[in-house]
Amino acid sequence: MFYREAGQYKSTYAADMAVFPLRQDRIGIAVILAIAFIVIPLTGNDFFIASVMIPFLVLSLAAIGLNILTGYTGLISLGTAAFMGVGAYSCYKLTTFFPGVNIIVLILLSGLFSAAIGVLFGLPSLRIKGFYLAVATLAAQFFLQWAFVRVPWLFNYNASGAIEVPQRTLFGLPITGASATPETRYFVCLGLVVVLTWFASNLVHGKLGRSWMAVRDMDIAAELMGIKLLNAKLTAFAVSSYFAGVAGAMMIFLWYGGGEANDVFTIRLSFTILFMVIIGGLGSLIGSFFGAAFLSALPTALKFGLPALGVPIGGATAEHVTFMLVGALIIVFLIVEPHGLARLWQIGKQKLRTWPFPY
Amino acid sequence: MNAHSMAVAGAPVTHKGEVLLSVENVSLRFGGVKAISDVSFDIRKGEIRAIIGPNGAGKTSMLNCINGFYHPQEGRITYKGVRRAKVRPHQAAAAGIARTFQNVALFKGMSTLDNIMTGRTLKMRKGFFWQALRHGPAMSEEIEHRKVVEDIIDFLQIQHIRKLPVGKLPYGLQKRVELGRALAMEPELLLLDEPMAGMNLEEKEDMCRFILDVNNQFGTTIALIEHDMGVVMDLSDRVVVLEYGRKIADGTPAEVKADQRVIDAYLGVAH
Amino acid sequence: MVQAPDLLAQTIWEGLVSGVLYALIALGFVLIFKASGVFNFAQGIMVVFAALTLVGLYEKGVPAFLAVILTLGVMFALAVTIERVVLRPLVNQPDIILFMATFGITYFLIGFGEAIFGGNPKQMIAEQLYLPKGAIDLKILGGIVSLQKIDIAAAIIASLMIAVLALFFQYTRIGRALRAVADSHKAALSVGISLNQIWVIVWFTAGIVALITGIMWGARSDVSFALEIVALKALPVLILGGFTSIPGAIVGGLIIGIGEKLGEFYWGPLIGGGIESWLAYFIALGFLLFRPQGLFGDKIIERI
Amino acid sequence: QETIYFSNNAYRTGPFSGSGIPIGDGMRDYISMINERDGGVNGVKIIYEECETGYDTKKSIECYEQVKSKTIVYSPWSTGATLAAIPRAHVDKLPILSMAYGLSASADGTSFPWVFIPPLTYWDGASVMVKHMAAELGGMDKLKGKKLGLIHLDAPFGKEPIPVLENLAKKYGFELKLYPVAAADMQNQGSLWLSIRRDRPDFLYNQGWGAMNPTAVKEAIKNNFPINKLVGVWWAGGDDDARAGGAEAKGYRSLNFNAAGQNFPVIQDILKHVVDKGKSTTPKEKVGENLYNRGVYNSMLVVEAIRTAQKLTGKKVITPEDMRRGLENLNVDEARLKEIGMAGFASPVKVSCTDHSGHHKAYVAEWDGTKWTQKGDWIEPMKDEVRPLIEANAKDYVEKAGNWPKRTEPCEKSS
Amino acid sequence: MSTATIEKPASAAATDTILSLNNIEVIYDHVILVLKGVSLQVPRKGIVAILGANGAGKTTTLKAISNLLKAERGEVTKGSIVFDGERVDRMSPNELVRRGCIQVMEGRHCFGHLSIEENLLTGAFTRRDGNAAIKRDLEKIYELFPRLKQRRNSQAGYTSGGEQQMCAIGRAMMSKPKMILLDEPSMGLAPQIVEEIFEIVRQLNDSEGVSFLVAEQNTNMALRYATYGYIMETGRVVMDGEANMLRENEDVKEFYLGVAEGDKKSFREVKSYKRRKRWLS
Ligand SMILES: Nc1ncnc2c1ncn2[C@@H]1O[C@H](COP(=O)(O)OP(=O)(O)OP(=O)(O)O)[C@@H](O)[C@H]1O
Ligand SMILES: Nc1ncnc2c1ncn2[C@@H]1O[C@H](COP(=O)(O)OP(=O)(O)OP(=O)(O)O)[C@@H](O)[C@H]1O
Ligand SMILES: [Mg+2]
Ligand SMILES: [Mg+2]
Repeated sequence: MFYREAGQYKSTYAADMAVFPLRQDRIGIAVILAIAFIVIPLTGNDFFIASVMIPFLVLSLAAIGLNILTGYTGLISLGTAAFMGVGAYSCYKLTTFFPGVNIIVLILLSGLFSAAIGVLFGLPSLRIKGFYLAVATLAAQFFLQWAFVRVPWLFNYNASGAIEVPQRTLFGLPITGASATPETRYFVCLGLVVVLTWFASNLVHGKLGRSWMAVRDMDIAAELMGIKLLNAKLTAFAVSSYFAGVAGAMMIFLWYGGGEANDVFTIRLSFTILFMVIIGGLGSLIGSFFGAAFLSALPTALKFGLPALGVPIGGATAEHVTFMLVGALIIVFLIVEPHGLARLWQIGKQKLRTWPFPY
Repeated sequence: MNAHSMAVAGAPVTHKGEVLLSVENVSLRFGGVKAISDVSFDIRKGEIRAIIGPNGAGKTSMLNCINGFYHPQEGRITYKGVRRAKVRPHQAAAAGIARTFQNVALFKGMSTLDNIMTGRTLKMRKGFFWQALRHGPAMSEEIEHRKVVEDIIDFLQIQHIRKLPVGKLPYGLQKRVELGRALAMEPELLLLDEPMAGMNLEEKEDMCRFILDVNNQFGTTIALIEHDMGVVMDLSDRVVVLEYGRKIADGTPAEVKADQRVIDAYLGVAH
Repeated sequence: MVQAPDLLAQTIWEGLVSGVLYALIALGFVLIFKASGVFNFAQGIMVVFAALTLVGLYEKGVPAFLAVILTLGVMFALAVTIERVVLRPLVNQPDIILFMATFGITYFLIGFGEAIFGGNPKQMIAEQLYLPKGAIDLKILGGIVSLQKIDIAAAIIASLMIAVLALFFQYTRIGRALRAVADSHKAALSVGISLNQIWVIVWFTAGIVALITGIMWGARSDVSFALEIVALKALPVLILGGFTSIPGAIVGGLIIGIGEKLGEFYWGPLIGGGIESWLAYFIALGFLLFRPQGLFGDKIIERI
Repeated sequence: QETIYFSNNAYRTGPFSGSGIPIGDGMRDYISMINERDGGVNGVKIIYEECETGYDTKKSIECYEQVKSKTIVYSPWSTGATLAAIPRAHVDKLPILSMAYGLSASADGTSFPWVFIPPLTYWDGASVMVKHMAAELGGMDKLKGKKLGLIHLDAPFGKEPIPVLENLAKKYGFELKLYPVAAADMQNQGSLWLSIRRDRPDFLYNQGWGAMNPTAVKEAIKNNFPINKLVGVWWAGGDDDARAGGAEAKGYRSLNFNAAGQNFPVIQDILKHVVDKGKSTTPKEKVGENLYNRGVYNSMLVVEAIRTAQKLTGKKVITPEDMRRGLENLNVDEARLKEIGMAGFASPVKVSCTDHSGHHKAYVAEWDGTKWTQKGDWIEPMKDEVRPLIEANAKDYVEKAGNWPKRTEPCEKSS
Repeated sequence: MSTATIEKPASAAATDTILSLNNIEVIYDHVILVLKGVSLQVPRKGIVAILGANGAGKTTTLKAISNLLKAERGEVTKGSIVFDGERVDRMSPNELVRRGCIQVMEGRHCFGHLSIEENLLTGAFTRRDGNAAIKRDLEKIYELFPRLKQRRNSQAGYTSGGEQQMCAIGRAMMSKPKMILLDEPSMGLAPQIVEEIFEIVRQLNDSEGVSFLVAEQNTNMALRYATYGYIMETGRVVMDGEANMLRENEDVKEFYLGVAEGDKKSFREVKSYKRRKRWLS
């Protein structure tokens, strides 16, 4: 009963084509944003913001990127981490070349580089399909990872072999570097994620998004509708890698505050993000957030939460338990709803609609 | 039909006459299998052209050749007077050839609306950045095409499933959506592969209605594969009959129905 | 280029050996993929799990061969559990979903395994299993080419298994059923193939393969959770050989193995070495551009 | 009852737990022993907690955020974690103790007042290796024309020794060959060892980690490379690393700065007061293993630093700031080592205001088939080689970092 | 020609039913209610037809019987299904096939990568009566569908729509079932073949006593061969009766047989879209 579209008639197509046609949805989004922008910064402690929220946001962005490729266009990629790496390193180079330019601008620009690389490694997708395509992206993963170590120019010949994040400020207060407080970094992340998510949702609801999905669902038919497969796939790669790149730059500059590829942008990360996308819901932007929350925030919460809750385990045991729990939960959720948490969410709303009747 | 859907019709209504597409001595092999061997026929502007024949005769393959999904080893296909060597499917689409499929080939993950909207892809021009913003030009373009699509939806009377994902619609409706998707391309030549398979009488009648309307009002030329003789005989202007990839008859329904070879090969006990 | 023929020979031999060892891992993936269309992310951890169980039991004082038997028992139990708990409820779901599920399994096994066996590395009981030690040194080509006995053993075992499995899949009733399941769960159900039974069979077989893989790789370094990383090596092999082809696994393995060894050995130094990590994928990519379904994989059917 | 809280990043899980477990045990048991035997440091009990990282930088950072407000010193236990923590620590004013790992440049106390890297850095290690090589050959002049191969993990940690070795190679005219091992290929070094067979280096220095080390030992044996010419960095000196090679591994060597074995008073005390009392999960036979003792050594540094801090400040319960002073004035001389039952267990350690490492002696340990034994005596690193590099890199780091906080902390008169 | 079947006394059917559904209800995805209480019986050795528009729930009904619903996240929430004297609504599909009830699914689900022959052989998976028998039946199938014999070695995925349909039906027959659930057998088949298929149905029914439950759009055919018929609409059975009785019914005539007022009218005459009111709803 709470959740009714009854009585909400769309007088214009514009209204009907809005991303959230239902009033309840719009309210919901407003509430979420309010919480994100006001409540969390006010209530959350440093640990929560720095180790739960920021990672969650960054990984969500990466997941959105991959979702565009895998969820919407149906191309599996195991190279996400590498593309994130490209973003991070290009951002680092940009900061050294243009110390004057605002770091946020640079972060946004660095995405373009990974987009370019993404397109390059996307080219085989024309001929290679399904899991086989993974090889192209895996090649990207391992080759780039190797290059990140091998080309000292990329990390400015630092003896540490890692990116050392310089301090940069916005309106006078530092947003990168050690003296940037978790709150400020959080706000920057949040801002970027919100804006980019908005772009993403515009794209997937428009012509481009439809072509992507068409290619995903039945590429032959899509081509017979006049969709050029190459264009569709490559745009998908470009956009996806752009998001990944920005996420990567954020990861190093706003979250890790320094680090090196072999340590951060590993194949494991690539897999993790893929799994975020799947468990969250292929072809669903909200799903990407759910997925990130599930695979990034949940383990952290469990690990530090269980002992806090007085579960008498610590250190290694807590880790083992966490692993087992997360593993089990993944399976449980898949069984409950194979199409991911996003679908679960929808069904929930469905039930609310017909509530109190079962159907 | 109302003004809108007349607007939909790209091609003006023309009297049946000049040849729109001609197939000459086409042969198609898959390894050992001869799917089509040396078949020739033509399709005139504005007519309904039926292709019939027993299973595995090469009907679908023929359509696939026409819109460039298969490439025949021999023979040539001329469309609108131009002979096209090795045309790619999306080129065929751009040239105004639309198509429905024997085993429904809808985009299962998408809603009816989006499915039909994809039919408009070729007609939408706004660039990437406008789409990213989804305001101004991009939005007005979306709306404009949405109008067209809504007309098609009304025309096919599938308003009620507008927002549903097509994957789980019953078979008959899926076929209808597929027709809608093809119509959205405002084609000059419409290829229908067994549009009425798995429909009951009532639905077949509706489908016939749609086909006839499309043909009359938009002047769309139609090539139709169908196993229901009733339908074929009533709708089509001319019929070509294939068997084992060979053409065994070509003519008006009446002629074809009378043809003994056709009866033996296909119709069986004449109804 | 060939200034030292003996080294060239040795390189090729090394390539062959690692090829065989890659093939072993790949085989595990292929089995499950072929018989259920699932890309089994858990294969790597299954290798670790099997090896640890074996060694763990031995350290508990169980005689080596009995330990092997018991380990097989454990792997069977594992197969049954996975079928009951994971696969059965997920019947007829898209492959990618099952792929995800296997990730869940991986996570669980990591936690579970470490909880039981602890993280510290163990020694593989190669001698106790009468795996040959030492090497045969051939004095040829103006140098010595040394062939490790254990590698030879690995090669023989792997080839045997692959041959047997390939025949099984192609010519037996069960084999046919397995391929049917891979094609379409729904249709397989409708003709009365019992997915449950089929899945237990393949996952158990994959378990056996995992054990053998574990023994062979464990003998090369030691048995620890790091071994899981090795599983990644199977990916290019799989893709090159074709996900659905058992012979593909071995052929792909050999091509990758020899290719990357030669590459690393001769061109590696030119660009700073360590290229082995990605060379494999480029080799695979090269082949794929000509055969998108891998060397021996089933052709992807495109028909409308 | 007053207490001091000390949290340690442990990695008892994950692919590197093989070394993480003994190290963690050693650290924990020493602290427990201090608490049990002496009732803490000057009567202040030390609360030791572990934050599990699984050797994953992401989790290490979480741990940092988790403990930064509680612990008196942060012990990162991985290079990645150290690098990520260094900038933060200078803002949060939390001392970092990265014992012989982490960022070599951080040995420069003027630029990195909050980071400590005793008793020596990887660069010192590399120079010790060269000295050892010379000793084996019979004199520095004999180095000319020889070949030294460096097997290293293809990551910053692995590449650490390269600059120093390159300089020394130039200086003493020996040739340096690099053999990188990708993280994914740690157990798969076939082709690498083929190259070694081709190049026939006279010595191999293994800057390796985790599963890479046992594999290297086995491969060396397999390719019949003289095992006593293969020398590992101290992290390649785990008992399991050597054990993997079986009998043939006898003679495998690795640098070391702590003694292995049980026959030291300190270890005996641990057995007496902790292990035998069942107050530890460590299996008795593991006590005294090389990495276990290294854990003990690390905890010893912590405890001694606390003592020093207490002495300097006159407080009993100290703050991170005090701990920093304690670490900076750490001075464990022979006498002190004897007092704490570590005579011959380690060489004296002294850290100064400017020198946060001390560049202290290391020795070459040799595997006798069952345990690690000391081979030859303690070797002084080439401080004069290392120090300039350190200052240069520290400067470079500070410049690139933008406005790196200037050192405000005063140096003690004493140091 | 159709008289042959009508002979079968309905009374016999009533006494001995092989399959009976009692008021079953089916829900997909926990929310979509599709079958709202369907009951039907199939007499032993009977041929029963389910008629109805698209989306009426025919396929769902058949899947409910053969227990393939679970695979689509649908479930039978109410009612019971009894086959050959035992309840089967909790039984796994393969057990059901063993007991002799097999379904031919709508829209040709062949194993694309297997050859036609292998497809047919998988049909015999549950059989235990030795290869010789299986070979014999295989030949039988090839006699019935010569087209399949020609394409026996080509991958099913590449065969034409009709060929796949034949393959699917043949595959079901390979399992020597007591009862076959046919879903839209005539779809996409040439008229001749449709005739043949229904002739085959009758043969099997007469000679081997196989019972059939056929969901069919081609009402003409269905009622010509069936003994009894059910008409479904939006998840309910709205009408049932002896086939010949149904054939006489005016509504059925108009809406399903298209022989209103005696003579069949051309499709061209159909001027307005029929949007008639249903029996109920
Ligand atoms: N891609 C392909 N590879 C191999 N053989 C093919 C392929 N496409 C079609 N064929 C074969 O060509 C012949 C004609 O197929 P086609 O689909 O055109 O028949 P059809 O006339 O459409 O039959 P139906 O009425 O049953 O659809 C069939 O025997 C089929 O097996
Ligand atoms: N997997 C599913 N999930 C949700 N709804 C479904 C699913 N399958 C079918 N439905 C719905 O159930 C209703 C009945 O479908 P069903 O396929 O049984 O009808 P039908 O009589 O077989 O139609 P047709 O004659 O087109 O085959 C339809 O409205 C359809 O939308
Ligand atoms: Mg066809
Ligand atoms: Mg149906």
